[in-house]
Amino acid sequence: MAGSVLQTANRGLWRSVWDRFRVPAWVSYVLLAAAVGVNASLQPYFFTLYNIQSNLNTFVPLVAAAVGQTLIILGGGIDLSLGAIITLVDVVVVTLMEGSIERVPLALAAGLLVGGLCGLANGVLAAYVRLQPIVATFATSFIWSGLALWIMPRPGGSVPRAFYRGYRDVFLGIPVAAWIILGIIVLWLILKRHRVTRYILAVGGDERAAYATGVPVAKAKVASYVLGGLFAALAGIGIVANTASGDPYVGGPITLTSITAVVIGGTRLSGGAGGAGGSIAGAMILSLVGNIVFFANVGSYYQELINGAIVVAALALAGIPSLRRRSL
Amino acid sequence: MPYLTMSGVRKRFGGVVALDGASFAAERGEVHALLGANGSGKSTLSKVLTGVVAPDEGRIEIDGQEVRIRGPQDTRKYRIAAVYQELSLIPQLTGMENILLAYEPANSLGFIDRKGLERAVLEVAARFEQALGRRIDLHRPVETLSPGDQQLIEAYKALARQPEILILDEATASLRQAEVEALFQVVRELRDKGALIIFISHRFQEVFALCDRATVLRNGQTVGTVDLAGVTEKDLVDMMVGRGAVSEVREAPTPPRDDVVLRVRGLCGPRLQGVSFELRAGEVLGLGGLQGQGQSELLRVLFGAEQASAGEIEVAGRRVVFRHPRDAVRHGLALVPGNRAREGLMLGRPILENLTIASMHRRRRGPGFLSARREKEAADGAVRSLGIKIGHLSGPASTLSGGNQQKIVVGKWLLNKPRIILMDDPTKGVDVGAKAELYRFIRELTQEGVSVILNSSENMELLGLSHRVLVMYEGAIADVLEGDDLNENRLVAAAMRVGRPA
Amino acid sequence: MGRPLNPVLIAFAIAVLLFVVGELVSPGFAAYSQIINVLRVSSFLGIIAAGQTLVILSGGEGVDLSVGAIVTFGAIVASRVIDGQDAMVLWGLAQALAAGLALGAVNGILIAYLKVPPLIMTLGMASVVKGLSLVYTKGQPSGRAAPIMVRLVSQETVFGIPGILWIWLALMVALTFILRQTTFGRSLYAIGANRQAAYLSGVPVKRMVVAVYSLSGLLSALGGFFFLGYTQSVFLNLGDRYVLPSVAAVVVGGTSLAGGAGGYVGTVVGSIVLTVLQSVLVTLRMEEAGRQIVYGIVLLALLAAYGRQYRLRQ
Amino acid sequence: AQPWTVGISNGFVGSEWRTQMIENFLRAAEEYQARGLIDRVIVQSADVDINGQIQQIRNMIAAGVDAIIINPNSQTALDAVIEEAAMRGVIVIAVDQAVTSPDALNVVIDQSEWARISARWLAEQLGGQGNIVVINGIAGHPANEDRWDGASEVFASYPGINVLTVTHANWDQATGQQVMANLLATYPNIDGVWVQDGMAEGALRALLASGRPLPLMTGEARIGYMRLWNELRESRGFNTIGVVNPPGISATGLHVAMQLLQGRELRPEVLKGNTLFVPIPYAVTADNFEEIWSAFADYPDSYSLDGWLTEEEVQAYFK
Ligand SMILES: Nc1ncnc2c1ncn2[C@@H]1O[C@H](COP(=O)(O)OP(=O)(O)OP(=O)(O)O)[C@@H](O)[C@H]1O
Ligand SMILES: Nc1ncnc2c1ncn2[C@@H]1O[C@H](COP(=O)(O)OP(=O)(O)OP(=O)(O)O)[C@@H](O)[C@H]1O
Ligand SMILES: [Mg+2]
Ligand SMILES: [Mg+2]
Repeated sequence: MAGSVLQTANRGLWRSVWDRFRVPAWVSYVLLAAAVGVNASLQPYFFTLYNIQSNLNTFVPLVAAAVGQTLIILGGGIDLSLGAIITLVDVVVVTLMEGSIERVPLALAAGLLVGGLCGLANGVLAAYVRLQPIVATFATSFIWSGLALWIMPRPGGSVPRAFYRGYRDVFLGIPVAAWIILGIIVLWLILKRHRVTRYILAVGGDERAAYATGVPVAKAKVASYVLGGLFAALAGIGIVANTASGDPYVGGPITLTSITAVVIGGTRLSGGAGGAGGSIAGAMILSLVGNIVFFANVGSYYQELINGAIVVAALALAGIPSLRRRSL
Repeated sequence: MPYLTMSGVRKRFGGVVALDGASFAAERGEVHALLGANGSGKSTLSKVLTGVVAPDEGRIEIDGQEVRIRGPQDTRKYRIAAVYQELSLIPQLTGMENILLAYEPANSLGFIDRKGLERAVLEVAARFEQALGRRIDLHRPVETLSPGDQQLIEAYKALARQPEILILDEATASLRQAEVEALFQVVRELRDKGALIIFISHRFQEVFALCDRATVLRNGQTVGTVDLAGVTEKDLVDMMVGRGAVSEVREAPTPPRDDVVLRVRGLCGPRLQGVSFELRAGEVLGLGGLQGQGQSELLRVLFGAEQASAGEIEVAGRRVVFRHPRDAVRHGLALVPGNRAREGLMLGRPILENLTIASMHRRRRGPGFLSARREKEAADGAVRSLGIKIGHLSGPASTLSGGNQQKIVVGKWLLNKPRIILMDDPTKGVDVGAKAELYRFIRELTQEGVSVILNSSENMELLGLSHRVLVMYEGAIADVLEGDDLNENRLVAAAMRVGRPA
Repeated sequence: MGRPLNPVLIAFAIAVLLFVVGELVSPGFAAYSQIINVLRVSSFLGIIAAGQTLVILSGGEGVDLSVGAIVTFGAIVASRVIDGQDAMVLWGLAQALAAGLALGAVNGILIAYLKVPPLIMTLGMASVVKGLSLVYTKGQPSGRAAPIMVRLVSQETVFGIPGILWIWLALMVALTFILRQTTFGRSLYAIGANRQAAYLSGVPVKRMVVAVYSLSGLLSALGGFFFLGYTQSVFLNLGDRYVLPSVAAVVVGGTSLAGGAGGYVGTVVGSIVLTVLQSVLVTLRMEEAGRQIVYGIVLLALLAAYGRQYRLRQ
Repeated sequence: AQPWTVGISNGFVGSEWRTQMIENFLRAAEEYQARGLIDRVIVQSADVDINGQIQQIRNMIAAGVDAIIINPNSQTALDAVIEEAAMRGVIVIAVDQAVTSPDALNVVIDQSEWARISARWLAEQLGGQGNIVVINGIAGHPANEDRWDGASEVFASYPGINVLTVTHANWDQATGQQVMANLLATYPNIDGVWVQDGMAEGALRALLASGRPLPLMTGEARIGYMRLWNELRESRGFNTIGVVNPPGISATGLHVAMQLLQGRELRPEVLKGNTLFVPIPYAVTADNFEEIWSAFADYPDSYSLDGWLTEEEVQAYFK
């Protein structure tokens, strides 16, 4: 029977006609520029050091989470437990720091390890146990948040002052948070040149074809979740620096926001196409929308509505260029 | 001792026995054809060799050593590569990225050596480009390439793996004549260097042109291996399907009636430039020319699946505008699309639903209620009249062989009693037996006054079935062949625009 | 390996098993009245997950994350209109359903015609609807359920079964019939299994997509209406609890997230499984952290029992 | 500089209590506006995560507020941004939920004491004897933990009170209803239910649906609950308690902020660390029910009984 054995392979192809929603990456940069423009015009002191710094400080966790989510989505997966991983990392890092600067390296290493291990578990469930990622990670999210609650039954812990002050500092005239975001971008650029990213893209593009080609599919999937978990750990560490404390509920809402950022940034939810650059822009756009609503003086009952409406409108607008490229 | 031996290979997919103790043996330095009807197990046998399919039983020896292939990653060691029937390209990746996927040159940390990759890819591409006389853009995502170019990239990909054993599973299905030649040239070079090439095709001309020996499969078992120098096409067909069932393409078609059922004037659209023609009742109108000259687009526009930018369509004397295939269906049109898995079938759904989906509105009661009994009767009718071989109507369509799947795609329209059937390469990848049945069927339909527009990549099929052939070139009708002009020379000449000012 | 077991049957067996475990842990858990109670609570999830089932069946990465917000909005509308008066129940129901339908239609239109990915579209819609609820109520929802709604949910009828369960049963029968024996159902499976083939067979793909999301909105509002009969008063995060569980119920019931395969009976069983599991966990004397971990692990075990995907090597 | 700009940051809009809190704040601010002490009022009220609330606060700082009233999403996670605010001379008042930051002033009721009042009532009404079940809010949430600390301490002091189990219903009415139904199935002999806030109405509905005699239970001072209470106290002899947890705390917080802006200093003895505990207004019990109900019967169900300190009352805390 022609076409049946790799039949699912064809899904990847026909999707290209029908289901293709991919914001071209440049659209997200344009949107980002627009968001910055609108924000700056509404906000008198937008370009002051404090303001830029404080914005960047809040961007870091979502940016890192969005990059992690991007890698997972590129590989054809999705991680609904990302926020719970972030929480767990937050709690572990703060608990281990015990407020002493000497323990910071240990705590950060442990945080990365925890993030990586959670990612590993998710990856094994998706790749080897072959569960549907969206529900498997929904289930693991309970496990990670349960663990977080177990480790830190109520918010607290203390973070050395030097650590969170350092995060708010300026280094060589550029805010530390900006350095971190630059670091994340560089990390992505390095990863992009690595075989593993190519394999992740191949698996997300067409799993069966990738397998038939000799790509180590399961390993690539696991790698995508482990990398995702590591970036989630970075996000968790960013939150520790931003909040200077631990909280067993801190990460939850980041999960869905990170997915939105990824899509606004031009990565296709079905995997295989896109990149982290757009997601970083997407994360910033989402954060800036909050600012815009703030500085536009929207009445308090309308804030939620306007916020949501802007996001939906941005998605719809961003999607229009892709409508024109419908043919094969 | 042959270079490659496979013996006692068994594979069962759920209830379907794909391979039933098949065996295969071939030497280095030969092109060995693997033949058989649809569903006889050719692709499965190939996939056992490339590790995609895990056999239930069987033994593989290469160079006298028993080998275990636990997955496609293992084939690297034995230098086995394949052009898969369904292609194995990653749509979003570029040609450059696809061709050496999983074989990228990289440093010890795993970072890809881009320069080295590019060099290696261009080297392979160069071997084709000479024979092809043109180059394919390797920096575009392959999904944006034409099906033919995708198939070529798949071939580049297999070649780039520097195989000792190369499998070509219907690797020519989407290729034009010149491209087939180019592929053959490269394959011959490879053979001359001592590689073993396994060639799977339903086109006998190609088999005889390229191969030295052939092994024939039937129902998952090996019927035998023959030297192609000593056999005829008919001998092979007998081996494949048992005695008797030979196609009778060249039987004079019944003449069409006079009434025009479809009139097209100045149709422009995606890849179409002012197409005009008339179609009469009971007529088979062929669409010829090189593949990719707008034939498929014409069918899609006629069917409302793509919008025309200019021009008029009249069905049975009335001007129509189809915004959706549903509109075309209401006017008695049907489309048998070119890629059945992608466009024709819902593989995971039951055969019954696949057969009834296009006509269920005819049988609905009230606000869309369907009677299970009447749906089943309808489906049974189609199965009977087309001689579709199925297990049970409630089994998923994916369990059927290619030929039977194709019959489902045709059968679903018959239930709708169409007046005009648009067929886009309906016998692509279909075996001789099924082809013959389809031809017979087209005849029967036209005798009842149904008209057919047939796009086909096989010239003999086109010539044998059509009353007239419209030869298309760059979206326009370049020539109309009828009567004595309906012969292969004229057809090829018209397609290549020989003897005409360009 | 033999034939794969029917996921609906496995899920059903697991529901029974959970009741047995519950009974062992705390006697009385599997008493008839408690079973009825668990079923009653499942019914709200089940009704909301009915729309989710349709959306997921329709394929194209279909998922509706706005169900929770629409449940709340439907309940808010119904409660304000009805305000405790039996006479206003139908009018309130009609308005709630109309609101749900309209919101769902917006989802559908943007997904079908502007190709916004469903997950993101409905997520955005959730915050828009939440905002609408705030604007509509000025943050203070008013009104309450009518006595007849309360009786429907709570009062026992034949065999001690409350009216809501009969309604749920009727919904199950009706939806199963629609899925199997109508052109709508056939078209739905068709677009879920292969949109392009469906389109080329004359199925109006986009209209189906719009219809499916509209129905999901409608069923969410219906769920909100019944849930109002249970809680009797509304609050602003009434429906939030249903968003991801509605997806989980569909998947636990054996419907594939890829679309085109599955059915509503599975979702019914899936809703029951998730609800019993929650109930069993409440009765366990355990720290909240432990409950969450157990919930996650049991869910994973369940999915591993039958929610596994194809092997790459065939 | 005078006139001042004040802001309120509320990171959760899912409850009516929060709406009432915002309204109280605005009403109090209007008076100051009329007197020319405040020129601009900024309200940030949306469902945001902790990061989002940090962003809200930073935006207010950037917009040049002089004082911020915060209902914090976390006890600890805002500490760093509060420090930023303090460094820029912004006065930060946390209401409803205390924060650990030494740079903020917490203006809150004592949640432990709030819980002790109803726990004590329950234990007394039971005569110090009996089995109770507990339905708490969100595990790990500081207010919840403070409350449970207070209540469990009370129950521990009554040896005859046996806590059968502690469950969590996330301060959600419907979850409270479901949890109560499950508890009823598991424990045949429940004498008392200790439950907080909106979950009480849900638990009560589950109790009613069970058809069993109503046990003693704690409740809340909200009109919806009181309406049920009013119906049941005669027909079923239902007895309960609602301790006011005032949304007006935001207004009290604003008054405190205004005093601070005007340069006045708190008397050190009213502070406990950086926290100013304001008195819990009152509790509704069978004794005063009738009187209160007659005054509030016309309010919407979502209205919480309220209370706040006036400007004069607040001034009493200052030097
Ligand atoms: N993945 C699969 N699942 C179920 N059945 C399968 C699968 N792959 C192949 N089959 C069945 O195995 C048999 C052999 O199929 P195979 O694809 O090897 O045939 P083929 O000789 O390549 O046919 P064709 O000429 O149509 O390509 C067919 O009956 C087919 O239906
Ligand atoms: N397989 C396909 N190939 C090309 N175009 C397609 C395909 N599927 C859908 N389209 C495009 O989508 C359009 C709408 O088709 P669809 O069946 O989805 O719409 P519909 O439900 O009839 O919508 P409407 O309500 O607008 O009529 C078609 O006009 C067609 O251009
Ligand atoms: Mg084949
Ligand atoms: Mg249409």
